[in-house]
Amino acid sequence: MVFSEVPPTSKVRRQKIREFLQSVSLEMSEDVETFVVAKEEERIVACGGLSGKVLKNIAIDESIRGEGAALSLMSELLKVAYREGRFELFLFTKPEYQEVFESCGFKYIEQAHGEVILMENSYAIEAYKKRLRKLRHSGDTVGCIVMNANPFTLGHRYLVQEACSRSDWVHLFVVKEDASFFRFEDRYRMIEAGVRDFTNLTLHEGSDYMISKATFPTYFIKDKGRINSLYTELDLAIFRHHLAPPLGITHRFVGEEPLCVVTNEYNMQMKRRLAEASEYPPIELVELKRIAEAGEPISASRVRGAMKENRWDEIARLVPQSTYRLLAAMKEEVE
Amino acid sequence: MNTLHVDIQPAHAGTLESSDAFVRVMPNDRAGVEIELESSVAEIYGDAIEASVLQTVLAMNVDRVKVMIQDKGALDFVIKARVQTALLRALGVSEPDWSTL
Amino acid sequence: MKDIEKYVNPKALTPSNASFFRYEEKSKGEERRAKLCLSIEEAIYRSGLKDGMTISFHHAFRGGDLLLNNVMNVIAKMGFKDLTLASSSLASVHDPLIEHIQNGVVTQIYTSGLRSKLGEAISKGLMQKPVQIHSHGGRVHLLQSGELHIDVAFLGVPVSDEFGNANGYSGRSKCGSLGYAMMDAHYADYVVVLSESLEAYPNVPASLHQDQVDAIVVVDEVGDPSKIGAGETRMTTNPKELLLASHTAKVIEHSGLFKEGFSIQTGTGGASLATTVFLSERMEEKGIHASFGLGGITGTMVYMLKRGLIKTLLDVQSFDEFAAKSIGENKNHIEISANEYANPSSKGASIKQLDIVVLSALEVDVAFNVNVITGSKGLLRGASGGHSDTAAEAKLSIIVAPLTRGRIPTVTQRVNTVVTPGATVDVLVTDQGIAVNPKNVELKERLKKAGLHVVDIHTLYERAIALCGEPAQIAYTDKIVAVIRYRDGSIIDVVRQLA
Amino acid sequence: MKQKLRRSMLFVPGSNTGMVCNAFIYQPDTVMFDLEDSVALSEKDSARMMVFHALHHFTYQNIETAVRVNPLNSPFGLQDLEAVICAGADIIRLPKTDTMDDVLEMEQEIAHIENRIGREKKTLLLAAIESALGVVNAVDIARCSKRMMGIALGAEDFVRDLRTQRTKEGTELSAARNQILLAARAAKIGAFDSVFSDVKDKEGFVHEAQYIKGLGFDGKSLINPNQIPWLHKVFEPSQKEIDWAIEVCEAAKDAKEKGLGVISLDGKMVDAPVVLRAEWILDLARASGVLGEEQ
Repeated sequence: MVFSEVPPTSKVRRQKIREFLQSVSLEMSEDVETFVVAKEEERIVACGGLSGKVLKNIAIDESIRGEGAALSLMSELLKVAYREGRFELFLFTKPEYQEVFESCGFKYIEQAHGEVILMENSYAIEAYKKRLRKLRHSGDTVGCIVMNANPFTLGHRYLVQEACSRSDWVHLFVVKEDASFFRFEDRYRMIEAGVRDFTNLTLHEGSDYMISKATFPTYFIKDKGRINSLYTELDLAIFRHHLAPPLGITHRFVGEEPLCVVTNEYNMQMKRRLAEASEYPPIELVELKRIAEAGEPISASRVRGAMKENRWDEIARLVPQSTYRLLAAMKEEVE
Repeated sequence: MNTLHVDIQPAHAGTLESSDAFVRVMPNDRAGVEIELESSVAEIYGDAIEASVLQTVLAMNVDRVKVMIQDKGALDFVIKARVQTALLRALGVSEPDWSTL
Repeated sequence: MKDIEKYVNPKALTPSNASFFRYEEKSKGEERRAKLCLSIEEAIYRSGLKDGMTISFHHAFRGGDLLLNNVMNVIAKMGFKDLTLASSSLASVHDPLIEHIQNGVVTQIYTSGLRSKLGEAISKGLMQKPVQIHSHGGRVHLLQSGELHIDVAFLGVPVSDEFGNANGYSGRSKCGSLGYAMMDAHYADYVVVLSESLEAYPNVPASLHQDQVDAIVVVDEVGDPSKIGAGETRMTTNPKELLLASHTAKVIEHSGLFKEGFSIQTGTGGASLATTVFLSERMEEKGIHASFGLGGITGTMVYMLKRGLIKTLLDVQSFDEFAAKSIGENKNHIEISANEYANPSSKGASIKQLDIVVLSALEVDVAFNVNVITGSKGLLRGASGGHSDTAAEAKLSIIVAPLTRGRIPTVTQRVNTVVTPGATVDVLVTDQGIAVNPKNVELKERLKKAGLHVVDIHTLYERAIALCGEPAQIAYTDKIVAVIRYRDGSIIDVVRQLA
Repeated sequence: MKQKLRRSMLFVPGSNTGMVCNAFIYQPDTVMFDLEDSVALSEKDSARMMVFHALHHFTYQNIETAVRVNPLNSPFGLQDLEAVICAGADIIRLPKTDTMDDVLEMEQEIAHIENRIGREKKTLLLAAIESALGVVNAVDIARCSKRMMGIALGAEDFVRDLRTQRTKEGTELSAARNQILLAARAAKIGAFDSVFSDVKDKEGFVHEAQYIKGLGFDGKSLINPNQIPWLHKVFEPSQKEIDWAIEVCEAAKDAKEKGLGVISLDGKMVDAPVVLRAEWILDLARASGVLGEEQ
C-alpha cells in the first residue's frame, strides 16, 4: 500500500476519490481539505479526509479489510492533522467501527439512533464537563440559551430577559464556530455588553460540543434546505447527556423560527428529544414569540440587511444601544 | 549536553500499526514529564513501558513535556525509537549525537 | 385358528396384566405432520420447558450461527429463568447472551469455548456460578456420566423432513458434519429440530434420526453460510505462518511416523492449513498416503482426499464450505459423532487410532502445559475444543505457535490456565526453535539429526522474555469464574475473576 | 580466506516496524535494512532511528547486517552513515554507484566516522550499480576499495536508465549481469543479483535464481521472506557435488596431517582454489540442511 496526500486543488485525483467513495456507497464531503489516499497497484483501496477538526470520508475497500489497513490509513491521516496543528479531532462513524477507531485512540462520546456515533481523540469533553460543574447554580428552574447573535438584537435581548425573569439562573452560550458574518469575538462582545444588567446569568463561550462544525457539521450546510436529523439528534443527545447535567439545566429557551426552515426543524426536534423519556432528567423547551418592530419581526438577518444598505436609523430601532455602538465602531474601523 | 530543553514544538512519530507505537509529544505547563499511555499490552507491560519512556525522555534532558503513546504491542526498542524521534522533531534537532541515544 | 394353535400356546395370547388394546379413532396419516410446530414458541411450549432446566445447542455453524440468539430471545420473552445453557461451544456471535445472563434467564453455562465480549464479561464476574469449560470429548463424557442432563435440545439444521430426519450437508446454510448435534439428539429428553427447509420424507441418509426428534420448526435462517467457514480457505502468504508451517511439516516428516498409512489431524488457521499443503508435497514426493484425516475437517484435507493422498476423512465438524459440501459428495468423507471422535469413555474413539495431531496454543509453559482458553490479559477468549483429547491420545502431539505475538510472549514460566497437561504434549514448534518434551529422547535425536533447530524449552522462554520483557502478574480476585474440566471430568484448573 | 555465505540478502524497509522486528526469524544470510527508496521523505529520520536501535538489538547480533543508506549528496546520507556505523552495521550498501569517486568519497566518510567514534572493526562496502555509467565503470568500482566486499545490480533504476523495462526473460539485464559478474570476480569480491519483485510468482523467481546461479552470482537481494527458502533451495548443492566436496576436503586434511605441500586426489593435483570451492559447497550443504553440523 502506498499513501499519498491529495490537496483540494487536484481536480483529477479528487474525481477518482469521489468514484472510489461511490463504489463503497459514500458521498464525498465537499468541505474536505486534504485527502489521504492509499493505493495498491495504482488503484485506490482506502481514503480518508480532514475537514477542520473532523476526519471524514474514511473508507476502506473490501479487498484489504482486516489486514490492519485501517490502522495504516489512520496513522497517515493523523499525521496530516497534527502537522496542521489540529490536535483535538472528531469523527463520525457507524457503531460497528467503534472498536477500530478506539484502537486509533478515539473515544466514544455519543450516538444517535444506533446509526451514527461521534468520537473524539482527546476526550476533552470530560474536562469540559468538569469546568461546567464548577459554574453550576442551584435552583428549581435553570435555563439555558444557545445563541449565535449575528449580531445581537433587541430580539435576542428579549429572549434573555424573559429567560432571566422566569429562571433562578440562566446559562447563555455563544456559538463559537466562526461561520457567520460577525466573528466570534465580536458577537461575544456584543452579547456581553447587551446583557450586563442581568444578575442571574452566566455567559459562556460555546464549545465544540454545542452547534459546532466539529459535532454538528450539517447545521452549517444550510443550503441543502434541511439538516440531517441524525446529526441533530446527536447534537441534542450531547446537550442533554453531557452539558445539561453538570449545570443542572431544566429549561432551554429559544426564539420561534417561522422563517428559517432549518432552525425551525431544529427547534421541533429539540422539543421532542429534550423531553422524551430517558434516564436523564427532561429539559423543557420554551419557545418565545419574536418581538416585532414596525410590524416586522426583529431578526439578525434584518439587521445585516439594513447594514448593507446603510439604514442606520432602522438599525438603531432593532438593536440595543450597546450593539449599536459596537457596530458603529466596527464600521468606522473598516472605513 | 546538560541543558534542560523546555522549549519544544508539538511533534509525533510512529504509526498505529500492530507492533508499532504512535507517540505524540507536546509542551506542558507543568514541570516534569507527563506520560499518557494507551497500550494493547497495558496489563502486563504498562509499568515497564512508562518507566522506559520516562528514562528515554530524561536522558534527552527534556522537561515540561507531555508524552502521549498509542502502543500496539511494540517491543521496547521500537517505543524508544519512536519517543526519541518525536523528541528530536519537537526540538528541531536533525543531527543528534548518536553516541548518546 | 387351528394352524396357529399348533405353534402358539393360546393361553399366552390371553392378556393378563397388560392393558387392553384399544383402537384410537383418528384419520390415518394425521401423525405424519404432528411434529411440525408453527413457531419456536410452540416448540418450546410443547417441550415442557421449565425454569431451572437445561437447554442445549450445537456449534457446527460456528461464527455464522443465528439460531442460538433467536431461540434465547424467544425463551427470554416467554419469561423462563434460571436455565442452564449447554452449548457444545460459543462464538463471538453469541455476545447477546450477556443480556440474558444479566436478566437471570441463564444462570449456568457448560461450553467448550468462550470469546469476545461474553468471555470478557464473564471474566469480570458476570455470573454467580462458574462456567464449566469442557473438551469436545469431555462433553460426551459429562452427558454419559449424567452430570450434564439435557432437558431440551435445540438443533439447527439446513435440511430436515417432517419426521425429523436431518443432515447438514445439503440446503442453503450447510454446516457439514452434525457430529456434536448427534450427541444432543441422543441424550436430550426432548429434541427440537429447527430447519431452514423441509424435504420430502424420507430425507436420508440422515445424521439426526426420526426416532430421536420430538418437534420440528421451520425457520427462515439457521446460519449465515459466509461466516460458517473458519474464514481462511486460501493459502496464507503471511511469512511467519509459512515459516511455522514449514517447520511443522519437517517435524512430521522426520518424526518416524511419516510412513504409508499414517493418520493426521490438524486445526484451522493459516499455519495449520499451510502445514497440510507442505505435507502434501512431501507425501507426493515420497509416495506416502495417509489412512485417515480426523477431527475438524478443512477444504485442504478434502483436496488431499480427492487427490488420493488421504484415504478416509472422519469428520466431526466441517471447518469450511468445501468440507461441508464434500461430506455429502465423497463416500470416503465420513461423518462421525463426538462420541466416536473423542469421548474418553467411549467404546471406541478415533483419536485412539491417531498418529499425529497439530494443535495451536495461546500459551505454552516450560512444563509444556498448554493454555487455549485465556489470553494474555487473563480474559476468557478461546476454546478447549479437542485440544486435550487429541493431545492425550495421538502418538505425536505437536503444538505450533509463534514465540511471541507482538509483545506477548507465547512461551511462559507458567500458563495462565492449564487446558492440556504438559505430559500429553510431545513437541512445540515456534518460529525461533523447536522444543521437544524431555521425555521423548528418541524424537529429539531424530529431529536434531535431520538438521532441525532443536532447543530446550527454557531457552525459548528466555528468548521470549528477552524480546518482550518480564510480564507483570495479572491481578485476580478469589472468585472463580470458570472451571476447566479435563476430558475425564476432573478439574484441571480454574479461571478467576479479574481484579 | 574462508568465504561467508551470502545467498540471500533480505531487504527490510526501515519504515516497516513489523519487518524490522521480525526479519531475523527468517534467517537470511544478510539482513539489509533500507533507508533509501522504500522510505518516504517525511520518515527518513524515524526509519534511521528505528534501524539504529534494531542494529543494537540482540536479535541482530548473530546475523550479518547491511544498511542501504541515502546518497551522500542527499540531505540524509551523512546522518544515515553516522547512525548506522555507530550502531555497528557490518556493511554499508552504497546506492546508485556510478564512478570510483562515489566509492572513495563514501570510504573517506566512513573512515572519518570510524576514527571519531573509535570503531575498530572496519565497515565493509557493497556498491549497488544502477546505471549504464555504473556498469561501464564496474571494474574500477569493484577494485578501488579494500572495504569493498561485493557489487550488486540494482535492476529497477538500471532499466530505466537503459530506457527499457524489466521482462521475465531478463535479456535487458544480460549485459549488466555479465559485466558486474566479471568485474566482481576480477576483483575477487562477491557478485549479487537484483530483486525479483512479483512475490507471488514462485516459478518465475526460481527460474531467475537458477539462471543467475548458473552465471556465477553468489546470491540475490530479496524483498519478501517467503523467497528465502526458494532461493536457498536453488543454491542447495546436489549429492554428487557434496560427495565430491567431501572427498576433496578429506584429501586436503590428509595432506595437511601428513605435512605434504601438495594435495592430490585420484592421482591428480588439487589447487588451493579448488579446496576453497569444496569447502564452500560443504558450507552451503550445511546451511541448506542437507548435511549435519558435525559432518
